[in-house]
Amino acid sequence: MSIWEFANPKKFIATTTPLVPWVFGLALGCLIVGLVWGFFFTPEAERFGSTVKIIYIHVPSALMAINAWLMMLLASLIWLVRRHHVSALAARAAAPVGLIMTLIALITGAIWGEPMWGTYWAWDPRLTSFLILFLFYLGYLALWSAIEDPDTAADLTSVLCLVGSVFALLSRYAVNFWSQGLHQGASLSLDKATNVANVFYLPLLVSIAGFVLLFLALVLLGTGTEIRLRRMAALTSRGA
Amino acid sequence: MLRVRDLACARGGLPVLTGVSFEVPAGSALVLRGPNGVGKTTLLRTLAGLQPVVAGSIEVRPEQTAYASHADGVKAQLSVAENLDFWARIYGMSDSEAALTTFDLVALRDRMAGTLSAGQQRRLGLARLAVIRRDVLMLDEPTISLDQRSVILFNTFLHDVHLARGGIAVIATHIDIGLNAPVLDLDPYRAAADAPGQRDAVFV
Amino acid sequence: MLRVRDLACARGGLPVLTGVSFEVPAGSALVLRGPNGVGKTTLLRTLAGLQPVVAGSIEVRPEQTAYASHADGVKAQLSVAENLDFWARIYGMSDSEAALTTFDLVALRDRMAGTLSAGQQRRLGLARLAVIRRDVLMLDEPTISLDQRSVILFNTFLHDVHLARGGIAVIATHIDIGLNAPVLDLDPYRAAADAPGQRDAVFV
Amino acid sequence: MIAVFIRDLRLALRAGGGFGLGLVFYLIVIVLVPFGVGPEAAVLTRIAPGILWVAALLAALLSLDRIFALDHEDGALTLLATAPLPLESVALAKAAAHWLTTGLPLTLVAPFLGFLLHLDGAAYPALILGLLLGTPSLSLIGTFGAALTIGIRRGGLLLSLLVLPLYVPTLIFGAEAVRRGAAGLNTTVPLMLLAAITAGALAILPFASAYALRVNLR
Amino acid sequence: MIAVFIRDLRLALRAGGGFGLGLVFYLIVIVLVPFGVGPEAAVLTRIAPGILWVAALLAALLSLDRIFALDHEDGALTLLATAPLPLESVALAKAAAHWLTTGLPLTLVAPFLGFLLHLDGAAYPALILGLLLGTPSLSLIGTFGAALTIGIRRGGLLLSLLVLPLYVPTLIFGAEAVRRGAAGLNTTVPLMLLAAITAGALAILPFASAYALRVNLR
Ligand code: HEM
Ligand SMILES: Nc1ncnc2c1ncn2[C@@H]1O[C@H](COP(=O)(O)OP(=O)(O)OP(=O)(O)O)[C@@H](O)[C@H]1O
Ligand SMILES: Nc1ncnc2c1ncn2[C@@H]1O[C@H](COP(=O)(O)OP(=O)(O)OP(=O)(O)O)[C@@H](O)[C@H]1O
Ligand SMILES: [Mg+2]
Ligand SMILES: [Mg+2]
Repeated sequence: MSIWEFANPKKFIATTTPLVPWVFGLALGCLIVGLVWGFFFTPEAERFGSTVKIIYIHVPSALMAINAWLMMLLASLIWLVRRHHVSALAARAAAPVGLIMTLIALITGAIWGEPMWGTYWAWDPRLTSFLILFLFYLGYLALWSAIEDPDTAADLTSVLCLVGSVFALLSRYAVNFWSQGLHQGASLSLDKATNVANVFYLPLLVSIAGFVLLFLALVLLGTGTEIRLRRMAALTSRGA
Repeated sequence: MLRVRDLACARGGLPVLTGVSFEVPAGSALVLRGPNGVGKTTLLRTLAGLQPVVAGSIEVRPEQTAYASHADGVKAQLSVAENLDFWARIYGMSDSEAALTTFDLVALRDRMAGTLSAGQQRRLGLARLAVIRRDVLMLDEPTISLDQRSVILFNTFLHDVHLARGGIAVIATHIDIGLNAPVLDLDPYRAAADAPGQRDAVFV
Repeated sequence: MLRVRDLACARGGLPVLTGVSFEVPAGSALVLRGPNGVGKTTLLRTLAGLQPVVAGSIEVRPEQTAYASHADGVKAQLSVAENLDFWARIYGMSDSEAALTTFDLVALRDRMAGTLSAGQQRRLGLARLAVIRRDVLMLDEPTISLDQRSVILFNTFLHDVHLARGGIAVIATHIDIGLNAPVLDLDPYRAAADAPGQRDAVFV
Repeated sequence: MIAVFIRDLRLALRAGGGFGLGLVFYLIVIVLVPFGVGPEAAVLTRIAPGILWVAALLAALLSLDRIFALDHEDGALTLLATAPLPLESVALAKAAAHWLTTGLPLTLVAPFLGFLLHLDGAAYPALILGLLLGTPSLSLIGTFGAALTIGIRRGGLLLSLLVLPLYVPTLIFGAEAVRRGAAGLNTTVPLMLLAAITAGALAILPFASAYALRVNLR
Repeated sequence: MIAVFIRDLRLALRAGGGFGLGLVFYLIVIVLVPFGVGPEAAVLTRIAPGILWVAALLAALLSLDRIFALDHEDGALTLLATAPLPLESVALAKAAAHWLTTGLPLTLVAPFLGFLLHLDGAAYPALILGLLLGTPSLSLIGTFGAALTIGIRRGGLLLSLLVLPLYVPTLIFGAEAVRRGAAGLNTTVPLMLLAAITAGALAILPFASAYALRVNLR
């Protein structure tokens, strides 16, 4: 059986509806474990202080903020090429989640910035590119909500997502070009040397897993709702 | 030759018409009738390729069809002549003069289109059709707010110029515009609410 | 009672009509005819007080006149009912229900006005007149793109509701809409180019 | 009058009505400035008061052309002119609706944006109070400008041309108030002046707008 | 294609066509900034490159909604869609017309406005060259945004929300070039990048715009 079967709304609903609670449960589990572990069972980091623990929310949300957009990009492509309604709706469902993740990354980052850099906000490249990402999410959602006809909206937002991704990348480099930041680089790389010590690292991975699962659950839920709404629309229009 | 085989079309995600079939041989016209909201405009837009075909088939050379409705793309800030010349160039035609005379617009040629009366503007919209010389015309209520004289101008253009040239015309109208052309009433072809063409059918 | 004494009116700085005189007693209608561009719309706009009187006089209670034309202020993003309710509130009227039934819009009451067909939108525009209940109506080609049934709806409204209430109606139209009302042809009243109303007359 | 007000609000909240977009525009302009002038916090702190006000002006400006143009295009304005309510109150209702959908939201988000521009902490009260007192005048002036330009299709640019110079006093006193706040000086004088401008606009402009409307509809 | 181009130019030059208004808007924004941030020459010199570019962005932005919306409202776009020329070239022609009526004039007046903001003398070549290379991309991106929003009446604000984030790279490189020029540094890199963006936009966006148009006209 091919995954395209899930592109059939009915099949999608049938398969995912029972899954959603489990995914939610799993996500919650990972989050609780990861966060509690991270917050209470990791040593105070020298020169970081206890504020470092915000990393357990900050990094996962930051990662998900980016990955959500990538997922939307993929879904948009699928919709444009194969016209599977589910993928269009999935993209739509992912957008608000991505928006929230971006916000969380920004806010936790800002909170963290206070102790670390002595300022809540700095025009650091990575922070700034997140601000831009935030704007892209806003525009994408605004376009969705501005157009009545759902298929038209799906097409237009998909094109926007494609073009937007190109320009988002461009901006990322432009921003680096424009200011050299205080923000530390990605440390989830494999070579241990640059890594944060293991004690911080493992719970971080767990809570990242938690965020991924949470994102998955929310997207499944959102897509399901969208599908049900469309079905209701269809049935009422037949009744009328 | 325009051949339509049980065509279905939809508007705003709702099925509007189903099983429409007709043929219009070269050099002849067809008049569409039917109550408000039955789907005349929708059908014409579909025939002109402005919206997707839900089911059935349309046999026509698409590059030869032109669609004209109330909104006839007249630019208020351009003069009558400028408006026509623009479309002439777009369609690679040379002279818009003939059209001006056909629709008695010579006197108004340098008036800004925005300052024309309702009927004069309609005449300009029709003159556009004379300029672009497509073989298949889809006309949505072409004679709206035209006086009797202008209606006759339109009919003579249609018969002596367009149809005479072997053209085809499908015309939606409510008022009798004195064409001796076959009439197709769309009322029988109304689509049921669950007919094909419903936007969200896949979801049910 | 609407009394017009040799009225002159202009449009776009050019004199259009001169010496127009007529009376419309309460409870009766007048149909304006004339070729495109003769000045029907201009006259109606002048009577409705939308443009200045060049010469002559109009006797009518201005606060009781309402003007309706092709552009009938329908908001595409509002539903049919919302559109009517808005005007009802503006004119301090209570019920838009009656109007909905009069023009057979009940089925469409919750449709966004933008998604109506041409004729359905026209019906909505007319329903507005039923809602605001003015005594003197200036109607510019009210039956455009209406099917026969809707034209009859309009006529019944005009006779049995508006005129029966002692209202007055001046209607510009090109097509015969089956009203038994006196007809005024405006052709004889065309203004000469140097008639009063020319914008820059003072400079000559 | 209430009816017009309510309808305008409803239209603004409908799809494509563009509510909240004024906000986003405000946000974007604020974000663009550092890209232009560079990331140094010191510079940003210095120009924050001015930029915050200029951006607010522009955000208010962009939604002006909706005030009358739509009603004019579809003929609703002609009908309102023949309706039994004074055009003055139509103008007032529309100005009020515009403020509620633009000026007020701008006032509410301004603090967060001040934050992005490293605005001095002491300046926030003056910023919020200033916008609260100043933005109504922006809507009133804008309504007047919109009334002047309804004749012109898509006259958005011409509109901004007419309106922006009229915004200058509001801008000057508004920005001044914020700068004084940042400098820890007394801000009552500029704030009083802002309130005065708004009061004056409220007293005069609805009538001017109504007159402009009548001329345009003639 | 030429026909569309010429017609758009003619329409822009006609009354209410809004040619030159972009310029005046540019001028006004530039003039407003000193009212906001205060008259100190040092500060102005410092922020001039950024402000000049941000204002140019906004000026280009304001005329975008004219690109397609008018043709959509009066049905001309529908007719063009059925006309024997690809929508891609329609989009391209309109972008070209927009640049010629907005981008080019902006480029030509920018030096004088730089003067108002006490822009460093050494920065002028970079300013002019940068705008010359950068503004075409603004028109192309804007055309794409306009094509997305034709369905929405008066979608001007939504348009700006969609377009401004796409303008960010152009803005950054453009302003950077001017700042380097002012600092007497080498400006080739940012200018090259600007040219690259424009070239890329020219290669991709007309097709994206045409697709959006087809969807909207469906
Ligand atoms: C204010 C907004 C901020 C945003 C949008 C932001 C964004 C990000 C992003 C995108 C990542 C990338 C995760 C990855 O690539 O691995 C990240 C990770 C990280 N951020 Fe931030 N950050 C912000 C503020 C801060 C602040 C103030 C600090 C404090 C020093 C900080 C410290 C870190 C650390 C230590 C990581 C983990 C290392 C890594 O995996 O990259 N961030 N942040
Ligand atoms: N906005 C305008 N500016 C300048 N002249 C105009 C304007 N509108 C109409 N005219 C001219 O005024 C004259 C009268 O126009 P009007 O619209 O009253 O004619 P009409 O009788 O309504 O014609 P129709 O039957 O086509 O509606 C016409 O010659 C027309 O060209
Ligand atoms: N934009 C739209 N969105 C949704 N539904 C629409 C839209 N336009 C028309 N409809 C609906 O589609 C049906 C057919 O409309 P259409 O305009 O084809 O009718 P018509 O025969 O042209 O009517 P008329 O004679 O009044 O022009 C109508 O029920 C109408 O309500
Ligand atoms: Mg129709
Ligand atoms: Mg008329």
